[in-house]
Amino acid sequence: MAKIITYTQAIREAQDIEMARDSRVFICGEDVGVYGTAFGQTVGLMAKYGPMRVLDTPLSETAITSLGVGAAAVGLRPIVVHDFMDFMGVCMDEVLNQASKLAWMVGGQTRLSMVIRTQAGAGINAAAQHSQSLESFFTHMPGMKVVASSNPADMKGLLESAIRDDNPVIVLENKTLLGMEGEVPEGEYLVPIGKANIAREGSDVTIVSYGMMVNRCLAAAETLAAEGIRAEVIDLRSLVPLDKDAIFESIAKTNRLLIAHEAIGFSGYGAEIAALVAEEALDYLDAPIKRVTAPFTHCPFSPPLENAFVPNEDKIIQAVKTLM
Amino acid sequence: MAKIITYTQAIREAQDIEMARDSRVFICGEDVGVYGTAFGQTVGLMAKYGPMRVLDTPLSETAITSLGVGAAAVGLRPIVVHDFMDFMGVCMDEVLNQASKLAWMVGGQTRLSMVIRTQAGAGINAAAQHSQSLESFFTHMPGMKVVASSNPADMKGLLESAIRDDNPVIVLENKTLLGMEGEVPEGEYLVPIGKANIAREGSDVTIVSYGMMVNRCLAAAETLAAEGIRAEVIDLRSLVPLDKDAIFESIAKTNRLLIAHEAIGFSGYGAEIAALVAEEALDYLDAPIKRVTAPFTHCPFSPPLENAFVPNEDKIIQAVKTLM
Amino acid sequence: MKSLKDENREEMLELLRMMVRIRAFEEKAARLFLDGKLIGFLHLYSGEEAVATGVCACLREDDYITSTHRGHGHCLAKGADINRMMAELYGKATGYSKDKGGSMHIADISKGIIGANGIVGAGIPIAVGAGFAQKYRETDGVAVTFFGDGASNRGTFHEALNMSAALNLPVIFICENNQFGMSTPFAYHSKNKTISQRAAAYDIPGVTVDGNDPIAVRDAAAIAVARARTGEGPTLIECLTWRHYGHFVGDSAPYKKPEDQTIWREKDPIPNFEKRLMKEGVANAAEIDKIQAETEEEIQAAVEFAEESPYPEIDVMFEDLDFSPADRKE
Amino acid sequence: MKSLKDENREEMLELLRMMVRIRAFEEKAARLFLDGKLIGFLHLYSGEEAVATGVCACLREDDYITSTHRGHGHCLAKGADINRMMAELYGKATGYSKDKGGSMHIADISKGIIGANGIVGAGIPIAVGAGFAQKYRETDGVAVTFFGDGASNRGTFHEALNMSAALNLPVIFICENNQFGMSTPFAYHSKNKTISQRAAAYDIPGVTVDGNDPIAVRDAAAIAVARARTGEGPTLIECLTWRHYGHFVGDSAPYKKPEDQTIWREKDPIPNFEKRLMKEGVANAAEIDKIQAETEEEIQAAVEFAEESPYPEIDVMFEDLDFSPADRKE
Ligand SMILES: Cc1ncc(C[n+]2csc(CCOP(=O)(O)OP(=O)(O)O)c2C)c(N)n1
Ligand SMILES: Cc1ncc(C[n+]2csc(CCOP(=O)(O)OP(=O)(O)O)c2C)c(N)n1
Ligand SMILES: [Mg+2]
Ligand SMILES: [Mg+2]
Repeated sequence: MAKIITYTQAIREAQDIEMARDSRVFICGEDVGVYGTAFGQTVGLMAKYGPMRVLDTPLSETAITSLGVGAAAVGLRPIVVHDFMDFMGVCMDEVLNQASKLAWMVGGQTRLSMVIRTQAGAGINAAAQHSQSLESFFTHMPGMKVVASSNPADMKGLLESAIRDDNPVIVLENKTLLGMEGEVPEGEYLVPIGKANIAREGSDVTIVSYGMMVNRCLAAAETLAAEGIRAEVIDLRSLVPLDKDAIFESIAKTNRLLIAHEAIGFSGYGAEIAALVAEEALDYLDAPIKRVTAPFTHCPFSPPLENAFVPNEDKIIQAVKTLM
Repeated sequence: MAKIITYTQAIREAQDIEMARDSRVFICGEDVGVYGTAFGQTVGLMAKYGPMRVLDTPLSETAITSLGVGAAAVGLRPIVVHDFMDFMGVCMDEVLNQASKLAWMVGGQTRLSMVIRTQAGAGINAAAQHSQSLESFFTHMPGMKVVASSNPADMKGLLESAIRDDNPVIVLENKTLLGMEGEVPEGEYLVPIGKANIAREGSDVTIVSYGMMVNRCLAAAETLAAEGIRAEVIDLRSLVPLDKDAIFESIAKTNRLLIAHEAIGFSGYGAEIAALVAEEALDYLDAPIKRVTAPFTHCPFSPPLENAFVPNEDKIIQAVKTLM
Repeated sequence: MKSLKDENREEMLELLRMMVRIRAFEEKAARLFLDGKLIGFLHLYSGEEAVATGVCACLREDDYITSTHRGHGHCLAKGADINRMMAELYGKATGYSKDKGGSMHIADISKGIIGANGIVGAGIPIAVGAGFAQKYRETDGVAVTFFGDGASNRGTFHEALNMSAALNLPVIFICENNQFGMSTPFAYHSKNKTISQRAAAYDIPGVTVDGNDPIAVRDAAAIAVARARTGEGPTLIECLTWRHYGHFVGDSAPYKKPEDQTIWREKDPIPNFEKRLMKEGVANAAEIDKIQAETEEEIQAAVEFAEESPYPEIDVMFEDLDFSPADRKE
Repeated sequence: MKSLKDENREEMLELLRMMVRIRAFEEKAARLFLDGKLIGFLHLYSGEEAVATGVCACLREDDYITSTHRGHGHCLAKGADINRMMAELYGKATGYSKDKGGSMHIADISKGIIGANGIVGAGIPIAVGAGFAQKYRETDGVAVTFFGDGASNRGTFHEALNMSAALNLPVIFICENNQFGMSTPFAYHSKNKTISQRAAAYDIPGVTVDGNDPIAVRDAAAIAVARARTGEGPTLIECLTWRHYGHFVGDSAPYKKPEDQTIWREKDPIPNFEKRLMKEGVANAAEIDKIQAETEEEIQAAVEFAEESPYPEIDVMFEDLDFSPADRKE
């Protein structure tokens, strides 16, 4: 059974189901309880599970993340919420040196089952400190998993899997997808972490993407199809671990690769994909690899500038054409 | 005129010269003054310049970095010291959202001339939280420059250039190079930021590296030469801005590319180099791109494990051979 | 409440004018947002005007301030140009940042405004750097940082207060305790009854004042500024206040109790100060009306300026990322 | 100094034994380092033994602690196995972490030791999480965090104290004020005269005790632990102490004044406690010698254990990075 709900509702539902299922699961963060956060992903959960399991905290990201680390180290399963990914600079040590390393540093005496839910992306005129896509940082931290969803169903399934995972997992939400509606299976629903989704099949070019940008890639693929170019769109869903095989199999068929993401290109996550292909699957390629990303600058406030900053269908289409 | 000094002395000398030259330059950080830091890079400078210009601070990386940001925003030229790069998680917001963005966010009303000196690298049995090479994070921050030196002369020249630069610059030192001796020009000495150095010429394969690893690449190149493989070794020196042309010119000649760095490979800086080549210079390549990096795990304490973790000459040599 | 008898009449009218200007700016911004003319996040300062006004009345142009996400009031009070500020909200090229920044990043370096900040608490230690620069240059200038009750629980607060105390820097910490960090009440997020009591942790003076009384704020700030100018180090001032609206335009603030809202609306700094000026014979109704009217004109002019200004060229987003050494002012 | 008359004799001897054990471990580690048998960073706890010993005397196995870069004493006092600890320093497979961690990362989760930490101040808020877990599970367990005077200036200190106070968590903050953060004297890095006075910033109890007196430490900890167990929330305890050596083995500590070093050496917690035990008739010289001798044997055995242990297999570095859901203990 499935029903149509929004991305935000999918997030809420995944947490609800997992909290009902496992009493060790709790949510903590600023304004997650009474308010349900400014974007509504936890609305109603405090009323249902009480103030310990949906814990409003002081404005202290460092301590919030550490609260997650300490509670996870002794067996609870926290969902730590940082509204905007941009704020995670203030608790980077807790992610980099504590959460991602603790289980390993103690030789596996404990596990660190902790989810960090946070929002990436531009597009709401929130300017340079509220619009970043910083996922590549977290993909450079062994021990940390990173997932991103392009639609409500995957959001629910990935988040439930992340909550059940015995490792720390960063779950990226996209600000501009919060209101997106889609069919979502009812009840427990797990999307495996580490498995990409072929969002659209095609034989002429492979487009690898994740998160919000997948939808722009799909739209671009639709337009390209009208012009006779059949693009295969791979929605990675999981950045770490990465489903390399899905990419390699696709380019074995298409011989062309475009990588699209909202983050800045330079040292962005797309660089790793390109590097892996250049190392392990270069022979498949009949054309250079292309990246469509935000340019190497900060996200500007002014609407026309922000529009130019965030990659769009046009840029994807143009880039694909240079590959053909 | 040149003399033989150590990497550590080169760091000290660069600061000394620039502080003598420009009264706006000051150093701040933990134990930089009375103690001259645990590694000695600032020994004697407080005695010479006094406690305001060589400022011992409380153990507060966040405030130290912000002190740099605030002072730079109003026209001073701070050199902020964080002994180990691993600690910079605790002041990541100050680097990511303040230092790298401030001049841009205010439309260029001010500049942020600030140097952050910090040590990267493993090899001293300091374990997972004191051995990281996190440079890729900083190369994903527009507005921030990043330089790394493989020898005392470049260290001096890059650091002096960084201090004179009108942008924030992260200057990476390598723990295991601190005692390295080398010929260093006397007096003011500037190595331009953004210009790679061809550390060894060769025609069969291009090895791109930076920092400590350059020396291992040079040693590997020596061994390879004995076997008839002439490797060209490029010491990037500047990670941002990157001297792409130097790389492209070299591979136009060698048609083979190996990238070597101490950082973890996945989403490491080498990925960006590989991606750029795969995008812009793929035609030059006659073989896949290879990366020699630390594996995707944390730096272990136990000596045999740490030895296996840090890439060495053998691995470089083996990797080059797979390309031939 | 202190009598105004001994106060300078011009200064009193200027205090009022500044509060009225800030209020008018905010109310106009809210209206423009609701009309779909402004976008993004707008955190309004309505209700808190006495704080910025009272503090900045003690500052000179060569003093520095750092601000917050709720920064319009601080910027206006420290002398920022109202036209350029309005243009900034509109996303126009004539804004302070060529319009790369927007509401949360307004700065005017020439006026000592190092900037609003989208990261809560980030501005606090940046002011330590600005204060350090004053001491480094042996000026008698100071640095002031504004921040909220929520921000007082960030690590930056602690590191900044300790560092300023230990290094004896001319920094003044102005905590705007408006009772909430977003939806979270002060009494929930802090066990301490006052924020000023945290000053004792660093052996520096701490005081709590009525943040809706511009005179009380100014008096406390004047003492702190005098101490800082004469090398006596930092002070923490907590100003009790209230934001009239939600956290941002669009937040209906369901977490606020209606009775509190009523109580605090009665403490609105502007009508109260106006009444006081009239009661104590400092100003009459006509003079006050004139200030209101003049301010309305200013705001109207600012809106026109902004509306008529062009959007920035796209390439502006690549400017100010790399200053070549040749540009350097020696 | 409190009389020992009413104390339990066995407990007193155990306090002494633990202090002696820690000292012996540290002195041996230093020797082994100088002999080239150990490598890496070794931050010794010699001189500070009374703190960990006194605090952990109040704890149960199901209480949690977080520790620091200077963590050997905390781990031993909380019940870690001396053999496995020594093996950890040696880099051997029988160490606590299969030897991936080393001195700065010793942990024994089964004993409630969540771990030493190489990032100064990082353990403080992690203890908040452990304390939260106790409350979440409705146990009467507590969480204790040890940290230095230097660490008391990190933002984590502030966020952790505030959060524990606001959420009323069973967390006890033990500040080991050994007068220096690396080379930087307390009087330089903090203006406040005590660290315990910072408790008032959060409306929680704060106390300063003689950190070289295990009884004084134990008494203060006992009160704090009792409060925490009964839901009365956190406490901050500052223990004044001194590290005998440099910051790490290899640091000659030129920044310490010789006269201070002399004064503090006289306050060495171990000989003083031994004298006190004898003077008050709790133990005689022979009993004390026996403890020393037994400890020497333990240490010798630990060294042998470590030396005879193999190095880990290289592939161990890839273990414990990804626990598949199938492994999960439900
Ligand atoms: C580090 C960080 N955490 C969270 C946020 C989201 N946020 C913006 S304002 C705010 C509340 C701030 O409260 P306070 O400091 O009291 O200032 P006020 O809004 O009341 O003026 C929050 C949680 C942020 N911008 N930065
Ligand atoms: C965040 C961070 N900053 C700096 C360091 C380097 N460092 C290690 S221990 C230390 C001094 C710590 O002083 P204190 O907290 O008083 O503990 P003590 O060493 O005196 O026991 C410093 C600066 C670090 N490991 N982590
Ligand atoms: Mg507030
Ligand atoms: Mg100390």
